[in-house]
Amino acid sequence: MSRLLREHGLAFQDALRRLGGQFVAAFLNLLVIGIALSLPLAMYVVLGNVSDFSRQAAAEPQLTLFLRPDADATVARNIESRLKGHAAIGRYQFVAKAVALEDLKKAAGLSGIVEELGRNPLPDAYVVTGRPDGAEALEALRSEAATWPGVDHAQLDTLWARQVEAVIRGGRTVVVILGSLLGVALVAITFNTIRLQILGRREEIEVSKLIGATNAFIRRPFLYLGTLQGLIGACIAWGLVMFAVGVLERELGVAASLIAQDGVLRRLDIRDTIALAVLAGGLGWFGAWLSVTLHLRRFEPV
Amino acid sequence: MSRLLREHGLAFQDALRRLGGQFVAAFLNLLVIGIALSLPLAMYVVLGNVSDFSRQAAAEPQLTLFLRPDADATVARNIESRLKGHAAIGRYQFVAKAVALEDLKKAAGLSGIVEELGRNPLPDAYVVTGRPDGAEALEALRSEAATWPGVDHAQLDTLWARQVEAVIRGGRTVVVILGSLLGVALVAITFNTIRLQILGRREEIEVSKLIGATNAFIRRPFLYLGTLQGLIGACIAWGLVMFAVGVLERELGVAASLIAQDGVLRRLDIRDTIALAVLAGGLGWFGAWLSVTLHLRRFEPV
Amino acid sequence: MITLSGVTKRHPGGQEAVRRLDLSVARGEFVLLTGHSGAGKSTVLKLMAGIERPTEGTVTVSGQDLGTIRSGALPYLRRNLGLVFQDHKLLLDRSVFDNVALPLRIAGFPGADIGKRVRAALDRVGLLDRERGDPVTLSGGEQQRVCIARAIVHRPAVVLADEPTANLDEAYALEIVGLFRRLHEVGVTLVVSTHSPTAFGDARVREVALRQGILVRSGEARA
Amino acid sequence: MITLSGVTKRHPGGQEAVRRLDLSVARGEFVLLTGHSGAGKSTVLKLMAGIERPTEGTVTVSGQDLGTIRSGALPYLRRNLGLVFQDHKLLLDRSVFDNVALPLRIAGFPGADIGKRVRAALDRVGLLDRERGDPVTLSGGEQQRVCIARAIVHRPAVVLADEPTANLDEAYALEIVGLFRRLHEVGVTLVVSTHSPTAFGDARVREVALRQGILVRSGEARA
Ligand SMILES: Nc1ncnc2c1ncn2[C@@H]1O[C@H](COP(=O)(O)OP(=O)(O)OP(=O)(O)O)[C@@H](O)[C@H]1O
Ligand SMILES: Nc1ncnc2c1ncn2[C@@H]1O[C@H](COP(=O)(O)OP(=O)(O)OP(=O)(O)O)[C@@H](O)[C@H]1O
Ligand SMILES: [Mg+2]
Ligand SMILES: [Mg+2]
Repeated sequence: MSRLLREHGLAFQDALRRLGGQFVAAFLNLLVIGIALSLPLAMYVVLGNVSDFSRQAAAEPQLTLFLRPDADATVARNIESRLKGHAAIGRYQFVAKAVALEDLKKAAGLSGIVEELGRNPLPDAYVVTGRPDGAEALEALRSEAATWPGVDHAQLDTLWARQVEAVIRGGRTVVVILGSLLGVALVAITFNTIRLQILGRREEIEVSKLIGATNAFIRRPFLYLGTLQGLIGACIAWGLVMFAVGVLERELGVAASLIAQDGVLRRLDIRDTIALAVLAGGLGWFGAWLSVTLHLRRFEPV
Repeated sequence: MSRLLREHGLAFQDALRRLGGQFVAAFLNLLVIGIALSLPLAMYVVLGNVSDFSRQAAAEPQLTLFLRPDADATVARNIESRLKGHAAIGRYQFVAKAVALEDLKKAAGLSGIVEELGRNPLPDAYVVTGRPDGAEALEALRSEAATWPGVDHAQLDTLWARQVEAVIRGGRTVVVILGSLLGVALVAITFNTIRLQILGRREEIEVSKLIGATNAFIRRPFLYLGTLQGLIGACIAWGLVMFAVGVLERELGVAASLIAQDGVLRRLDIRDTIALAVLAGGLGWFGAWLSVTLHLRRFEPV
Repeated sequence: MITLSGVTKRHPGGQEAVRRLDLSVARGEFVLLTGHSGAGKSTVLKLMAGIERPTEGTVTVSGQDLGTIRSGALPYLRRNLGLVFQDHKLLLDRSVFDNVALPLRIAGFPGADIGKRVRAALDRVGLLDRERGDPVTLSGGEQQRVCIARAIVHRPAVVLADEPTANLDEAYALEIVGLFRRLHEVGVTLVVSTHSPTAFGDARVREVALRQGILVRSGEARA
Repeated sequence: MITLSGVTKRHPGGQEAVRRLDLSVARGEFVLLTGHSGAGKSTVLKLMAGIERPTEGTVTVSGQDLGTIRSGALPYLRRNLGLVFQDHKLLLDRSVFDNVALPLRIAGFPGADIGKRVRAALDRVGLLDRERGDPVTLSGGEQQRVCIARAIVHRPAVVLADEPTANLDEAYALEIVGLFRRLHEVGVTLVVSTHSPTAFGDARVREVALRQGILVRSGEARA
């Protein structure tokens, strides 16, 4: 047991020495891995912010039920109870005609007009917000609600909702494509690095095998090296993304508060960070394993 | 002359052989370069599309001049002539009160109200669109126009315009950061590849120098290799981006026509393609040159 | 200890480096392999170390048939061998000390032991003062002696040495021969190839001569 | 042709490989460098080829002082040398043919010439049938002969050979000596190190003996 520990310790030291020994090259390599990782990570963060935004804004389609001018409180209560039980609904809000008029007054250039109206021509209304991605359910609710007593007409802002959904779906597709591409890139970079390390240590591997080294002994430092590369790359990516979000937030200024209500963009939390480390370390290990397995065959049967 | 040509030909063949000889590794390497290049390229294309969109939509801030209800054609003509000479203006449009009423009727849930109005309470208006990025000039125009005879009040949608501008500026910052990072990554990848090639061919370089090879002779295949890698990487990036734009366009569906008026997203044209090839080839050459220059020193004074 | 029976080694190119060879080396024997350049001396040594596999016939070392041995067991068998390669196979990117320490590190010796044993081995080949040096800073003959030190540092039961004196002048060659004799005296089995057998001439050494892969002369076994 | 005057080579480690050496090799001479292992033979040859630079003193080849030569001119000077290295320095990732062709490719010979010359050189060392082979498939002695072929393929005016017969049995060593004699007869200048000078013993050869970096004996110049 203690001997196995010692051998792992030595292999780990060997991997570290190898990283440190060729400092410039190792640094460049880690930079490339870090950049490769930072891109889907950045996309992930951006998408997180956008979907926060869209969830609170447009991705939730809205249905407005305009009540008949003659609708009284009983009718309103009746409609309200129907809405309460409905699965498609995220939340709803009653907008009294007086409130609607105030809103209209605030709208651009209409204050004069409203005053000229003399009386309030607007109806009471219910504004219903659907669940995210619940556009179809809301569509069904529209047809249903149009027949409810007291409802004048029901208006759905479907097209806009669908478009925003499509944009987000497109964004997800891009993240999936990008993530896969860069996952492949990470494995490829590790594979190549380890391959070239193996070629550069051809003689050492050959001689070691000739004088009694087991395959596990030869493999070990390379696997540590691959994993380490992935992990350090992940650290770099983490730093780059955190930095970029900071820069972006500052650049956006006021606009940032459009996206996030308090003007603070979403960052990577502890769970994201752990997932990133596990993924990057794992991919690095995998690239190294693939490389070692494929290339050590060449040294058979020696 | 013919001998120099022959030597260049041989060096080029050598570079090709080296790429082809280690097919899997070379392929992975090129894939990584391609992916690295495709990202700022994709951002470039996305920004191109977004700025098309923003140019035609929101990045051009709008100023609305509402005329007094009593304004007649003379007053309107007077205002129009003032607008014509103004530098801040991209274009302007006269919206007659009748047209504005029709628009209002079409707006959500207001048709009933408009009919109840009996008469048209809306004023005539001029809608002025500023030049792109000309928000400040338009702001100045607002203060000025508010004092013109016949103008009731002038309303500027500045905040929104500024926010969109900030978003676009943020996007440009991201592209610059990303482009620089990935330019560095490309140089780093080439540097490393060539470095490892040099290490893998240590003996060959050493022996060649010992039996009379000049530095230029030794350098040449590596420079070709770096340039070739950059160029092939550029081809891969080009293909990836064209493919991704296609996928995105299909995914976006209706929404694509929100961004591009005809529903066809902007792609890479011939000038973009040439610029990409020159840049990628150049960066590849530079990475190789750096690597060769730094690492061949080790072989001195042998 | 080592038995080759009916061994033929044919290379992909069609060359027969060794042809129907029967040879048996007893425990504690000192065998000298001689023959012209290309006679098959190195091939015989590689067959004994499991570096080459015979095209026909069987090779047995310490009772284990190298043709059927589990590939996981081969490393442990090799740790009982000490190999001197004709082309040295020193690692140029590490010090003389680390080169000689390699078999000990691979076998998992603890750090304290390693230093002592490496210095003892370097002392036996007269290179103790060069332990911190780089192999490239050594002359051809010095490199060869480092290679010999690496082969004996872990006190193997069997030493297989391929032309260990090729780069040495007569005085050094005699020293190495003396070293091999002392190993022989403490019971180590030795198989050594050479193209200058006179330096080894001794009653306790058995000479095996090859010509074009065929055994042409074999002294009597003397354990 | 080659002149060393007052040459000392001290290595960073503090070793003096060569001490205040005066040696002059005339055009067309055949000089044999002898001495024990570590005497400085390889160092002298490396100094002559500009591979090592002297700590003190000057080395002149074909009238050019290697201490002050433009680094751009050194490659062209080297194309007139044929070098046999003690550690062979064959490229293991290409065929025997390509190894021998290397000096011609570097000097920019046209393709048609290369084939003819390479085959002629391989023929002279008796390895014409192995031209498609890999250096690793060759025995130690065969590799050494490939190295000699590479050194003479471009018909250099000077051949510097470091222990070219170390891995060869007597018969082959004599063949190589014969080859060097024929080169000598057509006017090539030769400097050859060896630890078995008897094989070269000949009236036309001048022996230069080193001991611990110091010239201890130098035959008379015989052009
Ligand atoms: N992998 C191989 N492929 C083809 N031929 C080979 C291979 N290995 C060895 N040979 C040939 O087999 C023959 C015997 O080689 P070996 O190395 O055993 O000779 P040797 O007796 O050690 O010679 P030397 O004294 O020159 O080292 C040689 O002709 C060699 O070229
Ligand atoms: N780069 C170096 N650094 C330190 N010492 C060196 C270096 N190169 C050579 N030496 C030492 O200089 C001495 C002479 O070396 P050289 O290679 O010239 O000997 P040699 O006569 O060729 O010996 P051999 O017959 O063993 O090849 C040796 O002791 C060697 O260890
Ligand atoms: Mg041999
Ligand atoms: Mg020497």
